[in-house]
Amino acid sequence: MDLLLSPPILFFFLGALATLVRSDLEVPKPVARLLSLYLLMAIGLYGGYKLSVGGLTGEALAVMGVSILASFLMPVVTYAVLRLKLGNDDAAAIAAAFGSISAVTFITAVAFLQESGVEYSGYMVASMALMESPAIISGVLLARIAASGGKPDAGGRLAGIGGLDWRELGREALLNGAVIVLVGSMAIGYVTGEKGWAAVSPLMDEPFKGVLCLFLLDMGLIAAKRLGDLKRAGVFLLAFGVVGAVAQGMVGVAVAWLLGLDHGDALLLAILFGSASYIAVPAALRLALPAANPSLYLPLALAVTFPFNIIVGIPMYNAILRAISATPGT
Amino acid sequence: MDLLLSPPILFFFLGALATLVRSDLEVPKPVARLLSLYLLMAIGLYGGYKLSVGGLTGEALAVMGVSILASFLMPVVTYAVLRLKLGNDDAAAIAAAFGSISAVTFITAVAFLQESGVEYSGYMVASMALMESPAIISGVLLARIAASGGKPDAGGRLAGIGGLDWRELGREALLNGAVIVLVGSMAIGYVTGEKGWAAVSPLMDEPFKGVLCLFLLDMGLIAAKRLGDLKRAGVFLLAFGVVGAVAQGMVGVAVAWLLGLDHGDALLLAILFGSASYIAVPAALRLALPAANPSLYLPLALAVTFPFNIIVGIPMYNAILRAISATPGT
Amino acid sequence: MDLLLSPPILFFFLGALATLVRSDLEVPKPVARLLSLYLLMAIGLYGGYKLSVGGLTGEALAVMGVSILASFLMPVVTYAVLRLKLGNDDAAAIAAAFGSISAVTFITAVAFLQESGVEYSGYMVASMALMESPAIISGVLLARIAASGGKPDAGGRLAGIGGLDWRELGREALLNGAVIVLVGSMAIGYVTGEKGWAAVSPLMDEPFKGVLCLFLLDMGLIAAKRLGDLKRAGVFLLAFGVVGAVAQGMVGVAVAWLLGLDHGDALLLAILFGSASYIAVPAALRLALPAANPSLYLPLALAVTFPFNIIVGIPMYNAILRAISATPGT
Amino acid sequence: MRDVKRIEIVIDKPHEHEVLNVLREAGVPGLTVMDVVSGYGDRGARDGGELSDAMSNRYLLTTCDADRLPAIAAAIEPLLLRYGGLCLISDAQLIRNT
Amino acid sequence: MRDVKRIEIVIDKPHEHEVLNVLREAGVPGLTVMDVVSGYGDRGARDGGELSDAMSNRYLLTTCDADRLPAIAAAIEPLLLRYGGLCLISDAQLIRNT
Amino acid sequence: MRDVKRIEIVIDKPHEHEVLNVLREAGVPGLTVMDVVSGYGDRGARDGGELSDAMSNRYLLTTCDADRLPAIAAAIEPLLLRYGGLCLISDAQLIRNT
Ligand SMILES: Nc1ncnc2c1ncn2[C@@H]1O[C@H](COP(=O)(O)O)[C@@H](O)[C@H]1O
Ligand SMILES: Nc1ncnc2c1ncn2[C@@H]1O[C@H](COP(=O)(O)O)[C@@H](O)[C@H]1O
Ligand SMILES: Nc1ncnc2c1ncn2[C@@H]1O[C@H](COP(=O)(O)O)[C@@H](O)[C@H]1O
Ligand code: NA
Ligand code: NA
Ligand code: NA
Repeated sequence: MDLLLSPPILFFFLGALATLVRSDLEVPKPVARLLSLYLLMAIGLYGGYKLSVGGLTGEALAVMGVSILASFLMPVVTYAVLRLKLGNDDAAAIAAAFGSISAVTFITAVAFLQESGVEYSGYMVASMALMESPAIISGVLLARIAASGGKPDAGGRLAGIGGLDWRELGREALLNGAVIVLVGSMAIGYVTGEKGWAAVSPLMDEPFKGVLCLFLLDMGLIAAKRLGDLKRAGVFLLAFGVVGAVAQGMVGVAVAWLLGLDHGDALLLAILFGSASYIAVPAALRLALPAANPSLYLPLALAVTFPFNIIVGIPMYNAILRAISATPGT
Repeated sequence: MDLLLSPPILFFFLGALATLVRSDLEVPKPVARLLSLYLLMAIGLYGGYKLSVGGLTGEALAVMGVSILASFLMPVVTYAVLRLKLGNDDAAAIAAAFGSISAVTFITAVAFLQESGVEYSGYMVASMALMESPAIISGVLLARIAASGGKPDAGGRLAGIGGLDWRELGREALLNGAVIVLVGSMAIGYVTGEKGWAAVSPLMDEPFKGVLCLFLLDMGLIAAKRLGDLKRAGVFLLAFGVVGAVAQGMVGVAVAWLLGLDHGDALLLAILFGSASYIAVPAALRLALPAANPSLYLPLALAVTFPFNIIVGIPMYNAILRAISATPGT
Repeated sequence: MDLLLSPPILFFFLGALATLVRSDLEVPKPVARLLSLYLLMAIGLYGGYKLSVGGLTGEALAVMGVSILASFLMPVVTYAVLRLKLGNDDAAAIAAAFGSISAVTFITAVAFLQESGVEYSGYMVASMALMESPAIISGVLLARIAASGGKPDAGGRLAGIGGLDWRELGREALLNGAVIVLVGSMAIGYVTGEKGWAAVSPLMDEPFKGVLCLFLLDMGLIAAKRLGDLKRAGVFLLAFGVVGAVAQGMVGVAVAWLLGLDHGDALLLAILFGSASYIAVPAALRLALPAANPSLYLPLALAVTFPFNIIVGIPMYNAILRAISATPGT
Repeated sequence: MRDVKRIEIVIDKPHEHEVLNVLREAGVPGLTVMDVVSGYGDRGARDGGELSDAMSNRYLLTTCDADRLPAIAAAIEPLLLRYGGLCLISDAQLIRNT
Repeated sequence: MRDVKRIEIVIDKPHEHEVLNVLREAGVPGLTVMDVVSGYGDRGARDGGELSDAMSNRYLLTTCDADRLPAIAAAIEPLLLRYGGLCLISDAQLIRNT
Repeated sequence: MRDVKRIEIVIDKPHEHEVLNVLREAGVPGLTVMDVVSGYGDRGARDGGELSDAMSNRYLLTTCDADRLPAIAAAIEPLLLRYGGLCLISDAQLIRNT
């Protein structure tokens, strides 16, 4: 309940309300861009700084490795499920969005942890950064292989990947602006360590939650505007936006349990697994999977899964993880 | 004199100067929008937080009630005065702008109080929020009733209000972006209280005066640009921009005295009564009173009354209120 | 090495990298404008405040006087050198850009000093402000005089300056937005002193380095985009962008030594002399020297001299000045 | 390539919504909205909407088949009469995916 | 004044790059790019790119001589077929410094 | 509906002021200014004005009656010759409140 009554979430509701009552309130595009740039830089710098303090331990490397793997493999399963009702490209695109992560959801979870006074590790930010891109590549490969009917192509290589421009795909998946800023800021935070963080924290740390309020106000405005698109999505897809997300989130809970992660890290892993990208992945997919309909995967991630996660998901995973860790014998 | 030498006011002068010497200095529109969004959120959150601490006392409710009433009734008087020289719609529109409030003027007065170390109550922010809209409704009703010649219409209802789309008028008056942000932020500040304020104050409190500098720089640029429009306004209207404003401000002084308000609250009430809206009300009036000429009411509020208030009005009401409270027997 | 590993410089590299790998990362124009407005206001306010504390000493006046002179005279020499290879207008324009200063380079040097714990004087900011414009006037006069072939005109006045619209030239050189904000903020910082600075420093002081990170990220994006323009510039001009800048910077070192400036002030003087304007001067030259090709002077200052200065120049002048002051007998 | 009528409209931003509704009802096949920095006309100067949308304009671009033009023009005209603004119609050829 | 063809294109921002390349290769003498606030067409609504460019448009304006039009139209058409968007061609007269 | 000439101009932002003055003196009945994100022409690439207006463009749209066109074109041409930029003229029909 604490989270629901925190300013960022309430500003999200305010934004959504403003759209629903058809207010003329709007956050200009360049401001939205500035706010998301700020949030990515801030979380990246902080994650890098914490990593520089905590070091690349075995646990860190394990979590980061598992995260990459999950981003790459989860789409295979969700694709299979989505193909029950959707065309090839749309299924692959949605699978990619859900295999990847939502940085804003992650950041909201971080704010939740901070308010609860719970610590988390720098490598969780690294895991977030590492999970952005593999799902894109995975989704594109799935779409390609399926389109080719699974038959190996002339060169004898794996089906459908013959003509693939790997270089271009890599560029679209890895060099997206959001990925660059996040990874770059983490690297800078790591390299400049304690001293660097001290220099930038008056901008990047203290005002963080206030900026999140501004950004979630805008997210509310935008997400509510996309609700209309969902009419065409159908009940199956809407259900997937919640059930599919939770299923992935529970995989995250399980993985966190297996790895013996602390509560904060476990919650963040659940949120990474269970969140879907509506910024970086759609931008990349327009190029990498032009035949997929952005009016499906974008509103689903933005107007269903994102609100679900920040309103229900975060406290839910929190409660589940608390319950698990309270169970004797774990 | 203190106020005149404070950075925000000096930046207003700098902006006006830049326009007058035809410098190419400009603050891009999205930045102006961000700054005013920030100021509304900041003052709203702070007001809500203070209200959550101070509680809804009898005094609070009295001031808020009187404020709503004043916003609704003052336009009736000013409309009558303005009709001496102006057409129906223009008189109603100007009456509405002056019955409503200028949030930036209020915020400048708040900064003045802070510098003087004088306290003020959270319910003054609530009063500001409550005064934005009634004047709009009042102005529209005045224009309607007058246009119908005061004759009751077919349905026997009050003259001219027969065909009125109340729902639409309510929407335009109450759901304006500025109103939504202000009221919403107040509600959020109220609900999240001490803890919420602690989370957002590094963005919403400390940098506040600096942001006000940036915004007033832009207000100077913009207000000076509107000076040209005033040529067509004529001496009567220019005089009204000052004399009418002061008259309303003195009503505020009187009401504050009757209610026995503390110095800070009294000053803010005078400024609320004596200021005129150039953001929320014009935006609403373009829809609610499309026949009124925005090139009259907007420049008057923006380029006459606003500069007058922040340069002369605030210190003047301050001095008057000090003199009154120094008078023996009060 | 310290500077290279500071967050602002690393964000410059990140931005340049993003452009070079053709990422879609971009900082919207209004945001770039806001950031540079902020930086100018912040450095201006701080300089003015420090000046109000330190007072206009003889040393202050001497440095300021020499700075104006340098801005006016250095272009005469560089113009002569540039004429070896360039046309009249282009030589004059580049001479003007290099005679003037780069505020962002200065600010980066200030951040470098702060990190090293070295003090600097408020009048160095004044010197920066004073150096912006004279070079523009100097460049225009050079172009005019040369174009007229050095022959005195009808009125017997100095060659080529006969038909000159001094008023217009003064306006273009002195009333440029960047100059207005810098000079105005300095004046406001000076007038409001200690109290004014206390009011604005939560915005203008503490977050400063963080904002510089954001701005240098964008500078990296933009500078790298301009690299293409340099192909047409030729080796002579590229060399001038470094060698000419260093030559001017060494003049600054010499002047600082002659005036016996402290280390911090000496470094800033070297950077002022050795940096070239890519914001204020180009904006003014498009009007004052329309025949000069902006695709030469702008990329040279932006994509050659600026990166050189923040990466190599600042630490280099720092080392030279340390070496000089360590020399016995000085 | 197909002959169409190119329609561009400048309208006060507060009334953009109404024009969009009218055009949508008139069945234009698509629409592009752009920002206006400033402008002037019979009703004086317009700004870029720095403080509010009250004095700012929007630019709309749309197309229609020649035979639909009279209906669309008739639908827009009353709005222009009431609110001011501008509507320019010209001939163009369309390349589209349909 | 010289008769030219005026070409305006609305294309999804992610594909702007490709259209620019095609136009450049087709040898258009110059080009102007403007921002699109919103729009809709066959493929639904487009936004102003608040979160990412994924659903936002760009507006391109260029010109060519009448005899170059067929080649340019042929170069653009496949892109519009693949990605959606709009291309309008009209007659204009050009005043230029050349 | 009335036949008019539609005039659109792309000019370096630093010189926008002069063009506006010329047009105003030439008596155009109204004008709409829009932002340019980027562009290129004979004088190389233009940007969106991130750092300063030095290398950025503006887009102006105006109209005039056919008989006023020669005077207006003559007034604009010298500016385009001096500063570069583009002026396109086409035929259009105007719907207005006047
Ligand atoms: N002749 C014109 N050419 C271009 N734009 C115009 C013209 N007339 C009006 N406008 C635009 O339409 C807006 C409203 O025009 P008006 O209703 O005449 O004040 C102006 O602010 C301009 O942006
Ligand atoms: N008839 C039209 N008139 C103006 N703009 C259009 C038109 N059709 C499409 N557009 C623009 O082109 C974009 C893509 O169109 P579409 O591919 O049909 O979805 C839309 O979002 C509009 O901005
Ligand atoms: N043929 C053209 N079509 C569209 N825009 C053009 C054209 N030529 C020039 N422009 C625009 O006008 C600006 C100046 O052109 P120029 O003077 O040729 O460099 C360019 O940056 C473009 O924005
Ligand atoms: Na995920
Ligand atoms: Na009032
Ligand atoms: Na210099």
